[in-house]
Amino acid sequence: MKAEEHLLEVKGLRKHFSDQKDGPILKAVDGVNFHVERGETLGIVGESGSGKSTIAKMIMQLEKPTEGEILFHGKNITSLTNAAKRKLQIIFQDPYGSLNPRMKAKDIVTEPFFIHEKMPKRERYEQALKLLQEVGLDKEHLNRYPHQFSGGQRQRLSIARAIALKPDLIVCDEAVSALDVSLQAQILHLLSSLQKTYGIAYIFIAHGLPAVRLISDRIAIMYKGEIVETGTRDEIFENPQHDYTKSLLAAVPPSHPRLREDG
Amino acid sequence: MSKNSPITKTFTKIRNFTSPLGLIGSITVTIIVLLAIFAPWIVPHDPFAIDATKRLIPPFWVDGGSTTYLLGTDHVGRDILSRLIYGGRVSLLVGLFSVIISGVIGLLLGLLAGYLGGTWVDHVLMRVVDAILAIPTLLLVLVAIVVFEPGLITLIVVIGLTSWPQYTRLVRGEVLSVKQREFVQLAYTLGAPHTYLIRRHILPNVVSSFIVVATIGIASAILTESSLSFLGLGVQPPDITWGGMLNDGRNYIATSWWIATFPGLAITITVLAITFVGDWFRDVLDPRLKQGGEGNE
Amino acid sequence: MSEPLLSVNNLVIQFPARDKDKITVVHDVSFHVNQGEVVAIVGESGSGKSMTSLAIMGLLKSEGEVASGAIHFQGRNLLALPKNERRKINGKDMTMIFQEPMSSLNPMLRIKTQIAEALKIHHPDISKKAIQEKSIDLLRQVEINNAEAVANRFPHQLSGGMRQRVMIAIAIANEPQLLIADEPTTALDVTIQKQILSLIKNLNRKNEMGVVFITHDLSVVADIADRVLVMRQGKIVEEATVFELFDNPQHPYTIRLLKAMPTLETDTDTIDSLMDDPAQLERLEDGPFQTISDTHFVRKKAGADDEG
Amino acid sequence: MAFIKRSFLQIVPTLFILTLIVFGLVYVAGDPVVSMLPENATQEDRAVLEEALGLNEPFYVQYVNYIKDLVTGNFGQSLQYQEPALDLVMERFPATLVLSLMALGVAIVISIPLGIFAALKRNTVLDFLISGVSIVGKAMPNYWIGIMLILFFAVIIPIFPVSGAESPIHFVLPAVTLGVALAAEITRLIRGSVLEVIEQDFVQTARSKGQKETIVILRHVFLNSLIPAVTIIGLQFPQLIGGAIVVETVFSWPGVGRLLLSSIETGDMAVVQAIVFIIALITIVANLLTDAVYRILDPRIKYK
Repeated sequence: MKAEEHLLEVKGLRKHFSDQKDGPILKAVDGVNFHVERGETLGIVGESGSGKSTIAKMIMQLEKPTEGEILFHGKNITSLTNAAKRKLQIIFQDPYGSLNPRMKAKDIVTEPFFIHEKMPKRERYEQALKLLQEVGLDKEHLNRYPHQFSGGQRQRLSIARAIALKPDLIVCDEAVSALDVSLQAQILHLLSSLQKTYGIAYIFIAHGLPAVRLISDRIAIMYKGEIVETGTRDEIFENPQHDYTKSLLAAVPPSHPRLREDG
Repeated sequence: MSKNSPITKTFTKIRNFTSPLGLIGSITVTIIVLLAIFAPWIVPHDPFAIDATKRLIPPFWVDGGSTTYLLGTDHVGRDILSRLIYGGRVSLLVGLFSVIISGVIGLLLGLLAGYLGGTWVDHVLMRVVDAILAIPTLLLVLVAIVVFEPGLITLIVVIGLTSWPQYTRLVRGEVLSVKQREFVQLAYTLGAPHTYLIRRHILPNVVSSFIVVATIGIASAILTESSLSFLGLGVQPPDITWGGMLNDGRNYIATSWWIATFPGLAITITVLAITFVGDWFRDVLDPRLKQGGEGNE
Repeated sequence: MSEPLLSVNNLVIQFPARDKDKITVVHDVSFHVNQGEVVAIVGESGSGKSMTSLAIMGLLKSEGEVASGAIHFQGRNLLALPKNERRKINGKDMTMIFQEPMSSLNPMLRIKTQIAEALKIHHPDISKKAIQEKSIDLLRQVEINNAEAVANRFPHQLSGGMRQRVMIAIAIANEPQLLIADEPTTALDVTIQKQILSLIKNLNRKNEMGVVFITHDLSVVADIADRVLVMRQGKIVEEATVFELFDNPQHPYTIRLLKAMPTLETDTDTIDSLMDDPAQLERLEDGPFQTISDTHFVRKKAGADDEG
Repeated sequence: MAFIKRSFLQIVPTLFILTLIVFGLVYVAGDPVVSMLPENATQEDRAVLEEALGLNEPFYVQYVNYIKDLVTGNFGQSLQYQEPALDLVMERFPATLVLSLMALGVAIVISIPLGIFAALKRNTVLDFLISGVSIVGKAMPNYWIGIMLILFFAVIIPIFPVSGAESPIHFVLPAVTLGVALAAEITRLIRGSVLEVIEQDFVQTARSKGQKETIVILRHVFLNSLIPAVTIIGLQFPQLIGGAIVVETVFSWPGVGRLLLSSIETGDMAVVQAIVFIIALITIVANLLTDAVYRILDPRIKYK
């Protein structure tokens, strides 16, 4: 198989932190391999401290790996041109922190365009409107500031910005975890319909199995910096192999009181 | 009037942006500034005119006072009210211009240190800041006065050049925290150039707390100036300063309390008013208080 | 039937607003909790569920106030009790644990000091030795193995799950009749959540302790509750036993919450059907309570414009 | 141990920069020689003296010599008094330090209860009164406060002496004068931090245990809100000493303030340098102490 066949490929990725020079080393990510294909969703599940968010940061080049490489379209991400970088986007957990409180919605969603080149006002307006409508927002929202949106709307805004450049891959780092359940469902739906329309691939990082199950084609289970199990959705849920996967599944609360462990 | 008429809207806007203290503060500051600008045309008497026959006249409401000299006269017979109006000029000039100097230096170095947080540039700058902050501002200014002749320009430059570290420290801290925010990281992942990140994301989120502190910095500079003038090391006579007037009056405190009392009040009121304006800026500049609150799903 | 342990009648909680009108955050809420029963209050953020629980504990922050209604606990009207009488109930007969185990312990005091405080308040004459023994015993009850070591630590030296165990140990120090748990597992990882839930269930059974369990997560409700109250915008919209609620939900909001509940059984192809028009829900009008069964009530739109 | 090492690593560069600043100012200030020689001195006399003092050396050599002297405690000779500068300063410095510490004490004693009280009675008349007074307290120039206190408590109602430092009663007016601004600052700070702490979950936990409100406030709220206050006291200490210089002149306090002023007027740079250096040193020590107190108070740091 040629390297280009994977949209994103992660090889032997490690990230070790240490507070002081001779201090203890924290192995946040310790030898991780995975790949993502075009148009698919890879779920990464792990509890707090498992290293899943560190992986997201390394993919986005917000952290430097201690070891290993990340290939996007077959090229090492450190060698990507700005144009190629645009095809890689991220959505964060906290929609409030990821929106500049002093920018209006229209400027936020079109920011990816005008960072590098000037854009006529009129065109920017049209682009902004199109993007907002695509995520279920409207004209009236164009001139609002982030604090004037509700939590779910803010996450829609983040999504609008992420899809502005028609990316090939979006890393969703706990993108729905901070939302109420009914909003989670809506955002998941939005993500999956955008995937159908544009063929975007997702890396969907979450700590909860149920949400990951709804949207992922394949799932990787992380534990203490390592991927302990990878498989298709059905493999993971129907036939988990690793003990940790099993215990995660067992810890998910029942969907009906009839299914309580203690009856 | 309809709820959406432009007048109602404007009115509501003003009301939302105005705290009572902010309003009092800005009106007071405006009055003080106007008095200072138009001092030569307003003053009831020549503030420099010495008249031995009119020494130590008390304010008009005290026995022996007269409405000719509303706030009385000093030990050489000069009209206190007129001198107060003139004294505001020095205080405001020093306050404003020294903060422009220290603010610009502080803001730029703060941006630099914060943006390059953790690098040697940051470390060196912060050690310099620590060292300067370890010396009382007043002492630093005093020493610098020895080097340069006391006077208005010296005062402005010296206060300006010694009080920037507080802004650097503040701005650096804010930049460090804004830099961690995800929207900056996002722009960074898009390959945004440094100038863009600073201009578009960092500066707008730092500038409001900077303006608040710089405004209050004007008040501190006025206090420093008045202390120096009080010690006789500020702007020199015959130029009039509130601190200098206070110094004149302290020896007469037992007999003619008004000489030292009114300049002190003038300083206090000016500093208070500027502080109120600064606090008011804090609210006005917060984007979360702009145009309504939370949206609905 | 004997008197319920806790009964809340027509509770209204208000907050002052910038304009002169007060904001009502809890409207006319009534429910009861029997001895040894787990009652879950479910709702999304802003539904008033936490306010209700704080009102029961008498812990509403300065501005919020109970505008009307009554709260009876063990036959006494809590709202009518003088302050120091009211205080004697807290920590002894009824206690509370909170969502953020990070912030619900005093960062400056050792664990043992914080447990001892709970004991000493209600038993001023207790000996040092008794406190020590009892503290260790409590930590063991919440399944902390190295109890002696943990007792000597500061909160920041413990993991989130451990801190929540310590909170529970403090809560049960005086064997209370009622435990109010405000989203106690929301901040925890699922594997830890499971342990904490089973710990609360065990204590409930062993000590016949009534539990008010506040959560936004219906699957947690399915795991722990006997009865359920669904709250929305400060009102109870549906009340039922946990089986009735899951088998026969009546209120559109409940149905929607159940549908949106992420579970391991949801058909993954139904993700599209989860997307209903949010505006539709806004239009829902809550009517007066209708009785579905002896234990199942629902507010449903009956006439046109009942509620304000 | 790590703490001491880290502090040391911070102090050394700070001290280095400090010496650069102080020496730089003196260097720019120019020629002490002029004031040391008789008026009829010749060019040769001048050169001889410059040679003797090392003033014809380049900047960095002079600086190195200066540092060497500093390390041995030699701040040079006072021109005015013909005595070692350090001795002159050390003779008067204790009085300044005592005044500053007294003011600090006054500030703490006044502000902590007021700050807590204002926070607990938030948005009541009492709160507005306390907050108002503290804002005004910060706006008043301290020497004016001193003069006004003299007016009220020494002239109108003569109960306190106006100058000198002979007995405890002499301390009252100067210490209050100097302490007002700091008290105002700490009051505002304590009020703010109590308001913040009081909203935290662990305070609710204490109440849910059935703890008495007064104990909740003292044990849980107050202790936790003290931490930011400690930091600000450390940061404000240099300003306090700076203020002392002015206040000393108002009350004829026998501290370092008047020595400084007369040295500035006569251009007695050795004394000025010694004063600046000692005050900066005291500030650094104060900051270290603050850091240590902070560590003792907050177990989160101690056990890291």
